[in-house]
Amino acid sequence: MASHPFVAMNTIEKSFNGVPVLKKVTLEVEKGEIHALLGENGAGKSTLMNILGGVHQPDNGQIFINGEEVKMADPHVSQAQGISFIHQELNMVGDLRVYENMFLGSEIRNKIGFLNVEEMCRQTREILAELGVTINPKEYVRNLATSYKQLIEISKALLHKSQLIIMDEPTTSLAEHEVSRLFVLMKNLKKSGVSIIYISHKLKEIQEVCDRYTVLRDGQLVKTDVMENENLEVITKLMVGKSISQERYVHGHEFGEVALEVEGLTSAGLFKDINFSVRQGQIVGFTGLAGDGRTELFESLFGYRKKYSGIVKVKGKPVKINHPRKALQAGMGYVPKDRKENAIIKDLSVIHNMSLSSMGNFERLGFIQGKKEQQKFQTYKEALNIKVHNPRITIDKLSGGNQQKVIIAKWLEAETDILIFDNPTQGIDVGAKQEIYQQILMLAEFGKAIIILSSEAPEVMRICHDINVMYHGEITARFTGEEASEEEIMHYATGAKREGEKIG
Amino acid sequence: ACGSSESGGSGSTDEEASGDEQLTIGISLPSATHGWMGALIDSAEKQAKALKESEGIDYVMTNAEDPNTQANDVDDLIAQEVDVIVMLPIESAALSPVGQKIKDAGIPLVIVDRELENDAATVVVKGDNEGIGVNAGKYFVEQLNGEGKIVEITGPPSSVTEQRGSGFKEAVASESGMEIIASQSGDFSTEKSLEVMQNILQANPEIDAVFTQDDGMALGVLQAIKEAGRTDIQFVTGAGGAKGVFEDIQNDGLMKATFLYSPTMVEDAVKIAGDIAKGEEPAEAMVVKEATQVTKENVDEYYDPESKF
Amino acid sequence: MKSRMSWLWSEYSVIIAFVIIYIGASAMNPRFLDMNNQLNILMQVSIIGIIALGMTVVMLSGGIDLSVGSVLALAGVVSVLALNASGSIWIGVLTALLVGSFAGFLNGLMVAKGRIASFIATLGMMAGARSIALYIAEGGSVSGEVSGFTAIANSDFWIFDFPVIIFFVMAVLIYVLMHKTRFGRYVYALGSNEKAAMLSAIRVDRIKIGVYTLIGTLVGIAAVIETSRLNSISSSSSGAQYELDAIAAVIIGGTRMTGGRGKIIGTIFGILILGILNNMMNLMNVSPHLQGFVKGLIIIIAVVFQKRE
Amino acid sequence: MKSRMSWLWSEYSVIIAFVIIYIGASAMNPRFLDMNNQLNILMQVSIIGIIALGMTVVMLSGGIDLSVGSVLALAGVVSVLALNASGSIWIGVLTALLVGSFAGFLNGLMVAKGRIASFIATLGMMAGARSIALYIAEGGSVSGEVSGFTAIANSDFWIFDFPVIIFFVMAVLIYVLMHKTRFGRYVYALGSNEKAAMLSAIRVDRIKIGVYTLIGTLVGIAAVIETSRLNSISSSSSGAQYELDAIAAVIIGGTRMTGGRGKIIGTIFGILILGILNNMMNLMNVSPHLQGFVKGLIIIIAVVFQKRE
Ligand SMILES: Nc1ncnc2c1ncn2[C@@H]1O[C@H](COP(=O)(O)OP(=O)(O)OP(=O)(O)O)[C@@H](O)[C@H]1O
Ligand SMILES: Nc1ncnc2c1ncn2[C@@H]1O[C@H](COP(=O)(O)OP(=O)(O)OP(=O)(O)O)[C@@H](O)[C@H]1O
Ligand SMILES: [Mg+2]
Ligand SMILES: [Mg+2]
Repeated sequence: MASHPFVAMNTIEKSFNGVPVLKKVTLEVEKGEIHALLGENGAGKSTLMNILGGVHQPDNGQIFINGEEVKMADPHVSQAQGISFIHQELNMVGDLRVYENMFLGSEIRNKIGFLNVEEMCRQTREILAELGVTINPKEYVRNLATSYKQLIEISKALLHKSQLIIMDEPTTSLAEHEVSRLFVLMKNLKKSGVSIIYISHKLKEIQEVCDRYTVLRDGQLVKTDVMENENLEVITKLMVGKSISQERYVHGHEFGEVALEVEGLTSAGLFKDINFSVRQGQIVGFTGLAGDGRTELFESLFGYRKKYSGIVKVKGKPVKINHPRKALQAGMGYVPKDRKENAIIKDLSVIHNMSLSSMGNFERLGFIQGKKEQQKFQTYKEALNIKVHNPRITIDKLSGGNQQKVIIAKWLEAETDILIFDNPTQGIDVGAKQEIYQQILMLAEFGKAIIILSSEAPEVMRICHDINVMYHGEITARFTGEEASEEEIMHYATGAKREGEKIG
Repeated sequence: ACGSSESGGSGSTDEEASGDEQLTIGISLPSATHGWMGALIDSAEKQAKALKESEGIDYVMTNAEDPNTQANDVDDLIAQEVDVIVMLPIESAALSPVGQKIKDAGIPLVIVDRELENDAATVVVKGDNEGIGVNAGKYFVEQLNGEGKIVEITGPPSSVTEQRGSGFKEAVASESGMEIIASQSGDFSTEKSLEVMQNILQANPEIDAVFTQDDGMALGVLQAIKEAGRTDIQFVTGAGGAKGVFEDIQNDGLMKATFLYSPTMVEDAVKIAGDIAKGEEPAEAMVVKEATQVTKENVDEYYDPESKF
Repeated sequence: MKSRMSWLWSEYSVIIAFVIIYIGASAMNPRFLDMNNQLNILMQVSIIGIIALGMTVVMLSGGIDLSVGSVLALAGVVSVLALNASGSIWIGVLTALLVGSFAGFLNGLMVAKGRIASFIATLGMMAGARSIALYIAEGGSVSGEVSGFTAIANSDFWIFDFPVIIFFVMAVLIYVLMHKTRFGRYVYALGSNEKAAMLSAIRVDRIKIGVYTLIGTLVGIAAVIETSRLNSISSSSSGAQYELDAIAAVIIGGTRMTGGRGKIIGTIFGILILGILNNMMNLMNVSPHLQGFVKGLIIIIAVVFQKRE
Repeated sequence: MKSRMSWLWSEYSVIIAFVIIYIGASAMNPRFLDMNNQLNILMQVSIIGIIALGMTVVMLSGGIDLSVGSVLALAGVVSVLALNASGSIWIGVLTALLVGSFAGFLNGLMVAKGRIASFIATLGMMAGARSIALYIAEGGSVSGEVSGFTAIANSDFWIFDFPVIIFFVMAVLIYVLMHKTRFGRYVYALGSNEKAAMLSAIRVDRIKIGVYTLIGTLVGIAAVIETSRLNSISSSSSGAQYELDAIAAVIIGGTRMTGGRGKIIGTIFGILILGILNNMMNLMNVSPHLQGFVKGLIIIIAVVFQKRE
């Protein structure tokens, strides 16, 4: 073919603070194709896309659009070239309304230059309907669940009528049905000639929608090929250098005493009459759709939210938890979701993030022992395979997956008997995911009680002994890990079925 | 009392106005940003309280940071239909139209400290800012025999500072041997003056005398000289009439003279206002508090151990 | 109904605080409700009110402007000089606007291009503008010499003073700007999440420069009113601490310190609360030394009443 | 090597700015390098320096404290009264510390439990504390009557004045507190991401209260030094605008306005830069009218030099 690819990035090089992140990477995307960009956490995917989107400048290399060289000096230039970018980190303006976010930077105005609110709302409603979402366009974004924010980010990119859409992990907090709607949309876009670069750690998705793929490893191009007939095992191996099993992990082993017992927990408008218990060594999952209230439930249990009623017993003793500190003292740890907002302290170093919840372990006579912190971090670095050159840099310099591992290390260090993980593998590559699962299993074998919240049914099916399904703030079904099927879970999660008597 | 006021009982339900005539003095002063003003405000309030007890004359007192706020305060006083207003204008020029407004409202006006540019005032009770500078200048020429290196510590930029400074400069300029080698602001603050004087001492190995525009600042200057152990400086003068300065003069300290500018001048103004409120004609339209030179000879006449200033 | 109330409360708690204070003031002093007094209050808040409108925009964008008082003094001084030199009122007014907006523009440049924290950039401007004003006016005040200039601030329109009308018109203009144009939208976006705004291809720098230029222009307008009201402006005291009153009004009005959230309407009620407080303290004759205490306390109570996040 | 330099630059650009200013000052005035002058500068910055240490902690936690100057005046006034009443120096000192830390504790309560923006809470405290100080001292100043009290600030240790030693000791203590104890770690965490800090089981409220109580205590210490230095404190002018100098020092020192990032070392150099500036302007006899301009300009230049994010 004589014609040029729509986008060509040639021998792109980039380093941060002297550390090379991209080494002569080349990427070509044809018109009307969906191109998967794959790689471990920290492989350089987002960085490559940030260069294409004008957020970062490459140290070396060129970018061609339709065969013409373009210098992506800032996001403005990139957008003018017909490129939309859905960033990995959500970039919503919380204090603006949905439609205001949607049209931010490209408002529709009437003849005298005033904003045309009605028209913008209409178009917002339209585009959201295509994704199967009904949100009031005038709702403030800060009041929405993360999944909605992500859908709005996607819609915003769709609105621009771009020729290329970069989607950097767009589905991390989407539920199954939302993802499938998105895929339908992507396929339609493809038909109308729009190209998409798709980054995700969910390989099943990749196989479903992508035409070609490119794998990066440690900033180097490993392979570019067509997706068709390619085996997932092979791709995984390209990414992480070893094969990963997709089997169910959890084995039955003896559970200990009841570690956490919850009776009749209710909070107006968020959840009601929640009953469950977790034994030592048991892994209990909670799943459901966005807005089912499971996050609020466990934020309340952990003392972050104070307005709730009901009985909470830890090891049989009733406890009154009204602050996370009390929860920690009672023996609970909590790895929250949305790590950027809730978990990482971006101005603290990696080591200091690790030690934050258990300073007592590192103190002597009231003073912090820096050496001890460092040694301890070294053990976690090896145990959890945390990729970081220098643990004294601030945590925001790490890739998302590695940040998550540091947060897990933080709670391991706190040595609580009960550990709650909310979306623990959000945005984490398959290799790291497996490592995290193994850690969780090991913790269970040590006798810790584990609770996992996830909107991905397959995830809870793989690692949980027991699975609770939530719908509108209530537990509507309870399965054992073996008997659960994705289909069944979906029925309960969407409210199509409920199992009142079994839950009590 | 308020004979010219025609709005006697204009539907207002004010019980004081409807009953037997309650006399009220309105007082509008700057806010207490330095010692002298703090003392003045206090004197005014004490005098007003005394009048309230002895004569049953009520008072309303306001403080402002800037001319516009003071204009607002005066508006409030006029709206309250006070019988007489005592005002210390933050800036003469700016408050002159305000004075006119008071006059137009038919309210007698007693001005303290700084004159207005028009004839709105019924009575003026003022110190002599320019006199402070002139008298100090004369004193310097006399003591130094027309020759010497002088340091000036001024107040923060304002018309008071301007007047005291220009009076001093004029008087000193009469002798060609007199030289002002440094002129820095001590912000009417003891601590700031201490610091500024330390630095000036550093820059100038030879100083004959120091003129300060305020007694509070003079105390800081004394401390700086003491700490530096300098012996070349023959004397320091102040202005105002603060207790601490009088004591230093009495004890033969470095402080040799100060020039009266007492915050108690406001007491006279309030008393006069009380008389006007009662319907008496003021005895004189202009009461000038001389910038009397206080030295070792006459300090005991003015020293008051109970003074707050 | 209940949710209606709670919405009203969360969005407009400052109005409720205002109503409570208003009722309290009426109960405490019958003179408060006097029509004249009410009009006085409006007049008194108009200058700071105009500045507070601009401050709202700046604070919504996530910044702060400490230089407003000093810039007001500088714009006033320069414009009076231009007025006297040219004899033309228009030139005087235009000069004030130009000086104000140029100072604002410089602030904007420092914040947007120099990446200096707005607190420090405008602190520098605060010191610098005051300094230049003092230098030009030699520390004193300057007075207008062109008849007719005082008419700007001292005329009425029906029962309202002209400054009140200007304040009202400005409030409407800024309201429209913030809620009906994309400039306003971008200011909110920038204050709420600067990175997201930038990634939406908004030219964040221009918006910032615009915001500071806007407040500078409003300060220029305020300078015209202030100068014309008293036909003079003081280089040392005019505008002193206006920034604190303006910021207090904005925060009482419910705007978040860090930007992104807040309303013009809130600020208007915030400034009215401050105006009523000052007025009441003058009416009630609170001891001058204690006025700061009372004012501080009520501001804090008004803020506590507001919705917490 | 190159990366070493750029690291130094990014972490310690304030030190480089300091060195440049220091060299510039030496070149402009030979007296600057005089040992006495150097010691003077240290002495002059010690009071604001102690306050700036506390301000660094407050600003690292994401807050601000505008009340430091007023609380200093209040603590000074009350402690002198206690000193005179009891005749015991220890009781005087203890009173200052107690008043300071109690005022700080109240600030902390308002910010942590009342959820009031620190700007407004401490603005209220600023008005309130000044007000009470003026009320207690009746607008004037109060002087110590116990011999030996002045020794606190006026003794030396080797070549260093005692206040300089106190400043140094405090700097080391605060450094250790911020970098070697969990309190410090929590302050950084809180300033960087309050929600994440809370979800890490940190008692955010207590840390906030602690932070404001700490700065209050430091202000109490500063009050002792200030009062002891001149054996008196003025309820009206002492501590005026200290907050601006302290905040300027912190920001020049590279601490981020929104918290989470910054260093004690930076603040120390920030305060030294300010001290050198004031010293140089006095040494060079810069017109008081222009000092604000020069100071504002150099602060802005020093900040521009810093690393941008
Ligand atoms: N602004 C930055 N400063 C310094 N280092 C950075 C910066 N951004 C990214 N890096 C580093 O570059 C490498 C690549 O990061 P990048 O975000 O591109 O990874 P990724 O492939 O998108 O990973 P993930 O799947 O976790 O999103 C990582 O080691 C990261 O630490
Ligand atoms: N601060 C808030 N104010 C008002 N409503 C909120 C707030 N936070 C969450 N909600 C609402 O509560 C509901 C639950 O949201 P949440 O984010 O907890 O869902 P979730 O179960 O964790 O789902 P997922 O993790 O899949 O996004 C949503 O309807 C959301 O809009
Ligand atoms: Mg990425
Ligand atoms: Mg990721």
